[in-house]
Amino acid sequence: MKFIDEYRDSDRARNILKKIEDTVTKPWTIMEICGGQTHSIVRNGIDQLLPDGVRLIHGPGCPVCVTPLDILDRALSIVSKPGVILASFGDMLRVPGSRETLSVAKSGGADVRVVFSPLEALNIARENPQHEVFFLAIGFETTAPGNAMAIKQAARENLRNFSELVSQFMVPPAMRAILSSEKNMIQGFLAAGHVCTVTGYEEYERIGEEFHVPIVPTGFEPVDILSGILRVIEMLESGRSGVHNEYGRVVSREGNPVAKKVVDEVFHVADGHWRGIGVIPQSGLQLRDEFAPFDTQKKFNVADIQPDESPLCRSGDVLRGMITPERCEAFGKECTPLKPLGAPMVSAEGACAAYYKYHGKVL
Amino acid sequence: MKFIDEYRDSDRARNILKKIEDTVTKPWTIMEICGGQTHSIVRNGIDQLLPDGVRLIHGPGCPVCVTPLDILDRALSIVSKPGVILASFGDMLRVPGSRETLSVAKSGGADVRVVFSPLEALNIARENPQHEVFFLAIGFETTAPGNAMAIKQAARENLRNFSELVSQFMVPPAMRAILSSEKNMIQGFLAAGHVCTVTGYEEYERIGEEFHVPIVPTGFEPVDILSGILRVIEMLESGRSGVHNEYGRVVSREGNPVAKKVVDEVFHVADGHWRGIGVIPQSGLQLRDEFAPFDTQKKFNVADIQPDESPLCRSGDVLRGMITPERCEAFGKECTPLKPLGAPMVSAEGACAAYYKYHGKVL
Amino acid sequence: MSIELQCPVPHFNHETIQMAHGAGGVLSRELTRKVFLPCFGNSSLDTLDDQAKLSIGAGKIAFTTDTFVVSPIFFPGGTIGDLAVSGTVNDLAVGGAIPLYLSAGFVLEEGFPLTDLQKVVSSMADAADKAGVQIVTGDTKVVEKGQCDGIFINTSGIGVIKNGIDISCTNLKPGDSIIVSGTLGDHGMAVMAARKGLSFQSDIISDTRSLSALISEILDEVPEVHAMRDPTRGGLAATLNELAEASRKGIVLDESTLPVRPDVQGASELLGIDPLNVANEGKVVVAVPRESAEKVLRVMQRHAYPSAGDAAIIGEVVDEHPGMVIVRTFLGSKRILEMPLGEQLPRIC
Amino acid sequence: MSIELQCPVPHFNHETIQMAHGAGGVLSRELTRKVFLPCFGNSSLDTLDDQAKLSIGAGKIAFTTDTFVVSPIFFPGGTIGDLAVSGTVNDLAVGGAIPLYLSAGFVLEEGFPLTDLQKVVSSMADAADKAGVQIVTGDTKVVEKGQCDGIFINTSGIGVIKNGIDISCTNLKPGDSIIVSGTLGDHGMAVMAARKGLSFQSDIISDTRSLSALISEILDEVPEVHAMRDPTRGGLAATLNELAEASRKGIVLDESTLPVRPDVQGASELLGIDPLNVANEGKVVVAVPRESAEKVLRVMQRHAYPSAGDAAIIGEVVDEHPGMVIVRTFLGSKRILEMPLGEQLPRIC
Amino acid sequence: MCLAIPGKVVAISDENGLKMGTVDVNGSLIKACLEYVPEIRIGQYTIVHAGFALKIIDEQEAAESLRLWDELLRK
Amino acid sequence: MCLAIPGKVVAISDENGLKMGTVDVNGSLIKACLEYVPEIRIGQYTIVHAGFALKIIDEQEAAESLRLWDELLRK
Ligand code: SF4
Ligand code: SF4
Ligand SMILES: [Mg+2]
Ligand SMILES: [Mg+2]
Ligand SMILES: [Mg+2]
Ligand SMILES: [Mg+2]
Ligand SMILES: [Mg+2]
Ligand SMILES: [Mg+2]
Ligand SMILES: [Mg+2]
Ligand SMILES: [Mg+2]
Ligand SMILES: [Mg+2]
Ligand SMILES: [Mg+2]
Repeated sequence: MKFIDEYRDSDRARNILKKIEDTVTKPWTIMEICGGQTHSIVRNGIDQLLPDGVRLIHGPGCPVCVTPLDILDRALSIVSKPGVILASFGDMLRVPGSRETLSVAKSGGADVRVVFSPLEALNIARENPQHEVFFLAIGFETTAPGNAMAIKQAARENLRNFSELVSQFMVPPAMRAILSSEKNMIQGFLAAGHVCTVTGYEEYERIGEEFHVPIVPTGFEPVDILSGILRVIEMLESGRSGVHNEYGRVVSREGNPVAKKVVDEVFHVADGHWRGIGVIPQSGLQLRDEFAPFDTQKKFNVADIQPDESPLCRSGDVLRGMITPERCEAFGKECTPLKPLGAPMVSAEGACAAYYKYHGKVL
Repeated sequence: MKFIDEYRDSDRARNILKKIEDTVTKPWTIMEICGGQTHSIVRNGIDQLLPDGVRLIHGPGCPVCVTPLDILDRALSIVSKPGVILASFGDMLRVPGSRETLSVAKSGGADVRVVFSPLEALNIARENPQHEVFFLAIGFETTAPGNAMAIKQAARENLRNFSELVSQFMVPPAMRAILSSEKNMIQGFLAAGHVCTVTGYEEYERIGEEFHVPIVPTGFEPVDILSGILRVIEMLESGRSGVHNEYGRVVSREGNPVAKKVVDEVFHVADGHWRGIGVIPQSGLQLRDEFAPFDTQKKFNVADIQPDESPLCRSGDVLRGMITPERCEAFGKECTPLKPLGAPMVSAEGACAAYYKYHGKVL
Repeated sequence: MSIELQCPVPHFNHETIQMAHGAGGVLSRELTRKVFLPCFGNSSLDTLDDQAKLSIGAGKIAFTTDTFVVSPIFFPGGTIGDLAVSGTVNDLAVGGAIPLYLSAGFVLEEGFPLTDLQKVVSSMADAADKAGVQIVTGDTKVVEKGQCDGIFINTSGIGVIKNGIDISCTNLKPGDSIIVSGTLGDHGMAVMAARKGLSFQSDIISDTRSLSALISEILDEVPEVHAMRDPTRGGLAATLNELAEASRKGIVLDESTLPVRPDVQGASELLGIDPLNVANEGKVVVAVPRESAEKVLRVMQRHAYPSAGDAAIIGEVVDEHPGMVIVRTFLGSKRILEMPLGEQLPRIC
Repeated sequence: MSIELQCPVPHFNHETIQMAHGAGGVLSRELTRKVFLPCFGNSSLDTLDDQAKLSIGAGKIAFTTDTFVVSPIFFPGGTIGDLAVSGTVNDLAVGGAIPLYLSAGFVLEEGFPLTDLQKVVSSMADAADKAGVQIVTGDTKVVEKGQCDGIFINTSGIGVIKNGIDISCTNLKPGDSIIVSGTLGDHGMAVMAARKGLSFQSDIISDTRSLSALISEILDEVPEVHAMRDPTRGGLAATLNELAEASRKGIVLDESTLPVRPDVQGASELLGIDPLNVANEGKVVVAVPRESAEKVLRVMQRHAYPSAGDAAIIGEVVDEHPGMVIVRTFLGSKRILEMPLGEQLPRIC
Repeated sequence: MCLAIPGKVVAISDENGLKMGTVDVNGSLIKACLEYVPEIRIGQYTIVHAGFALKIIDEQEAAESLRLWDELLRK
Repeated sequence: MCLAIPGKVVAISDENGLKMGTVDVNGSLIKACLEYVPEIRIGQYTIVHAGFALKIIDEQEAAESLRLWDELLRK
């Protein structure tokens, strides 16, 4: 598969691993921001192959994990109304709300449809003019362009039965928050390749400079991740900070200006409430006022949302790299992939699920 | 079963049969008005047991058979609209409309519900406030009180999503029409017992006098029917006309005044279009103007109803006793209970279905 | 005294079936372990192989299938579960087979309550116990909300046919007496009364039960039985028409001998539905040479099932009018008992 | 030259299933006569008895059941009909049985087009022919609009097990090689691509097919096979986990040997779904002593089915980590291959 | 037309302002509107059609008429 | 987050006023919105995320970077 197989080449991967071993002289703690990278790391057992001193910490870049509980509870409350259809990416279906998941709500009769693209959600709205269709517009800078385009298009077509329940986050403020924490132990970052594809990495240069950390945008295949790790280690070993782009085939310094423009047309920056972590100033996106008719939150005034997070769940600490999942008391006991207490136990990218599947057993 | 078993007593029945044989001196042609009586006659083989000269002719008193095609087509057209529920007596489901039956429409997704009482249809309206519910209010003087009460109640509760598609007929005008026909051969009538329960029989006295025929209101059990036949024959043999009530346990001269009053409050007399027969002046009932909000015909303006009756079907002649079903060319060929061309082949009371099931075979 | 695991074991409160219960993964396995095995468990099923491996004596075997879609799933006198077991057991038994093994195939709608599933499964286990059969292989599918009506159950069954037994619906002989093992129409009327929306109610109890013991005793004492059938969907009318047609013989019934419970008769009058067209789920119609009819009747009457006392000889097989069933009315006239046309809808006229 | 009745015979234009087709009366009979008998007809079925009466050689028989609820019912490479036949045939064959007889239980939604039913039934007849089995007993239920998704089919099956064959998912032995008969995930991906609404398309063709001939040849040449299973729902991951667990052994897979079609791989990347969790309907996983593995592979490769050339030894059975399946990645690291959790939903992350 | 069944009133109630009753037909019970037989009492027989009681059955008349028939027929 | 897949654009169309394309991923086809890669041509590779093409893949850069890596590693 072009642009995939090359980066799953075992010779290349082994050579980079060898080079990492040769390069490392002391222990380093590196965070991969992105859940997709986490997934690739655990799936390919990359963490098992790194020199002992090199520690990978799973970052907060899992949209499923950080979507706040009140958004989910709101979605559940709205979809329970007659005549309402919720369209959602499949990832969200098993995420625990305060009382139930979307999947359980669906089994109870709620009209929940899995879509692959926000444009499919638009289609559902076109085909069901007598229904209210809302899309659970979650994600980071990668989903924002698509979610923005769906809104623009709905406005253009005056599709008044479509709206989005928006929960959009941005990575750089979270990186700053992590680096600003007193307990921070992250020394370098693998930046999320597809986020940078959209945004570019100028802001990352500022963070790298400000906090004196190396930041390496990279891809998701084993060779991408290994070369990213090697590059971070090289920079750490040589005391360099700032950005080194290892995903040049899609990431450029300026990103995708068309996409950035549309995102900016539709959304404005606001504080973001990250599930488990709390509010990070200026880390979220909200629909601009001129798109209010397409804002689910404004359309459906859902009072009485009292999100009820499990007191056991330490997902915030896990997502910020403060603890590894095993250190959560509920891990593997009250909380398993079958009955997750927190979102990180749900998604294939969630750090807790990844640990549950791949660690602490015979490996 | 009290008030049933007594009238299924074989000794009584045989004694009456004997008496009929003793009484008859010449051939007589008697019409049982009511489809329920037809059903009882063929089910119990009463026609097989009568003396050769006594001929029973099945009358037009089958509500399923006389409901006009355009009402059915209208019902089909309205129920095909989204958000509409049709409630109907089970009897109507297999009656052929121009293109399909209610049963086929239901299998295609139309929301058709079988009810046992018009009050059940009201209930459906109460339970589905976001749907329009209409009831197929068919029948003779027996169903009129129930259908009227449902309308009164809907008005009282201001249940604006309920309406009735009315097709109500009255028996006496049809009797007059039959008796007035040049080709008439009916010499006496068994009047419909339950119709007379409601209406009483004063009007029948007028008909009996005017046309010099004996008319005997009677019940539906074998002994009722046989005693009715005996009474008609006695009157014929002795040249008497007028009414002799053989169903005194429920029929009185004045009928049920409470029911008549409510029917009169809700409906007014109008011309009636009988399927297969045509218009009989002043033989139908329509909703009074003050109940217009509950009149399906006024609520749903269904244009373009072009009822398309099978040209083969001679149900009108059958219903007026002009021909027996076997004389229809389609009988048993194009028209069978499995694929009925006309309503009389559908209902258990329909003369054609009764003939198809019980006659012309080995008996 | 040892404590045995009871079926049903676990208690699901408000848990419901999820799509994942049918996806072949962890939840499918849980369902099998927590619901099916505790109730059905036996050495064939417990291996969880894709198929049961069974030892069956040589000779002929009988094989049958039925899917059960009854609504409501709980009704007076039974559940969809024991109906599914008895129905298939009976289809084996009426062929002269001794029922041995059943399969169970479930289709569940997501959202179906697990407590209801447990009730159904445990009623199946009870019914299987009573009928002396084992449920040895199974399957569960889960479909999305609105794609099935709660639960459908398919059971297929295997039984052995003893040497010398030759029973088939093609075997009617003129002179055979037609016997029915009890009152007619109980099951269908019980289910209709249990449905919401119809404004009628009754204490009618479904006759759902396994006929295997009764039939095996009949065959032991009267091996000369020609045909048997359980008059289920379409009732006695459908069954007798099928027998008449398959055997190319006529059947004459005597109306006055047809056993119908008074409340079933009442319901029939109310709904305008002929009890002869209404389903039974624990009755057998037997065709046997006239001289053995009384013997069959005695076996039935000796059995303690409800309405055993109503078992009756209701008619006979004739050479005339092949394929047709005629009823002699209480007045001595005749009418044809037709194959029913379709579903039984309550009528007003 | 004689003209034979072809299956399907009658042509229904716009006719659809009505409730009455399931009511046991005239229309039920018509459906049987016009649709089922012309396609399935055989001496056991033709009597229309409540059960098939079959002669089966002495010894062990295998018995299995499955209900098929696939949507859409027509997909590249198959229909719900041939899937229903092959699926049950395969569940018999993987137990070492020679499949002989099937039952067919239909649940139809009123309004279902009769032409579709005919297509389904005729594909069942074809598949049965190819697999050398007969459909000998059946049942049809019709449910109201909205109470089933068009058509569900249950098939149950019976086969005979030759003496000396002992195959079970509890039989894995350390040192056994694990062989898969071709590419993985074809069926599930073909069905997913055929679903409306997902904005993805492919030319992936379902591998739906009967394995009976292949397996019988394998067993003829390599009777020492320990275990076999068709990796259907839950895919290879579920099947291997079940085998490991039932046998209380470990399994180690070599990632680089797993055969996956390039377009299936592409679809997997697109949808974020692991092809090892995706259903196959014409593949068998065989556990056999290492020394016989190549022989099994040769039998597979000799068979002309699509992707026979992709049959491969993919792993081995070990004493370590009983109940667990481990994948050796292309980098030499290891990961656990988990029992899948539930349905496979397309994901964006 | 007009399948109407005799049964005994065993319960009377008010539903949405309508006089309703339960009518026992040989052990099977049917709900019927009693608005058209306002004077009916529990224990009396009525004739029910499509969910409405149309008339109280005149038990005396019934007995008398049967008696007359039987007499007549015995002659 | 952000499962995004490289594939080749094999068709371009207009749907409801949006530039849409079909992207071939190893023989499986996905519909993607091309509004964010307006200059893309058939035959070019792009990276698709949640139904949107996010960037044209720079094939030259990819080849060059792999070459550099391989060189570096060979040392
Ligand atoms: S293991 Fe479960 S409870 Fe603990 S942090 Fe992770 S998701 Fe939360
Ligand atoms: S037999 Fe059929 S076509 Fe002829 S009059 Fe009767 S209903 Fe009409
Ligand atoms: Mg059966
Ligand atoms: Mg059966
Ligand atoms: Mg199965
Ligand atoms: Mg009830
Ligand atoms: Mg049967
Ligand atoms: Mg199976
Ligand atoms: Mg199977
Ligand atoms: Mg059956
Ligand atoms: Mg598609
Ligand atoms: Mg299998």
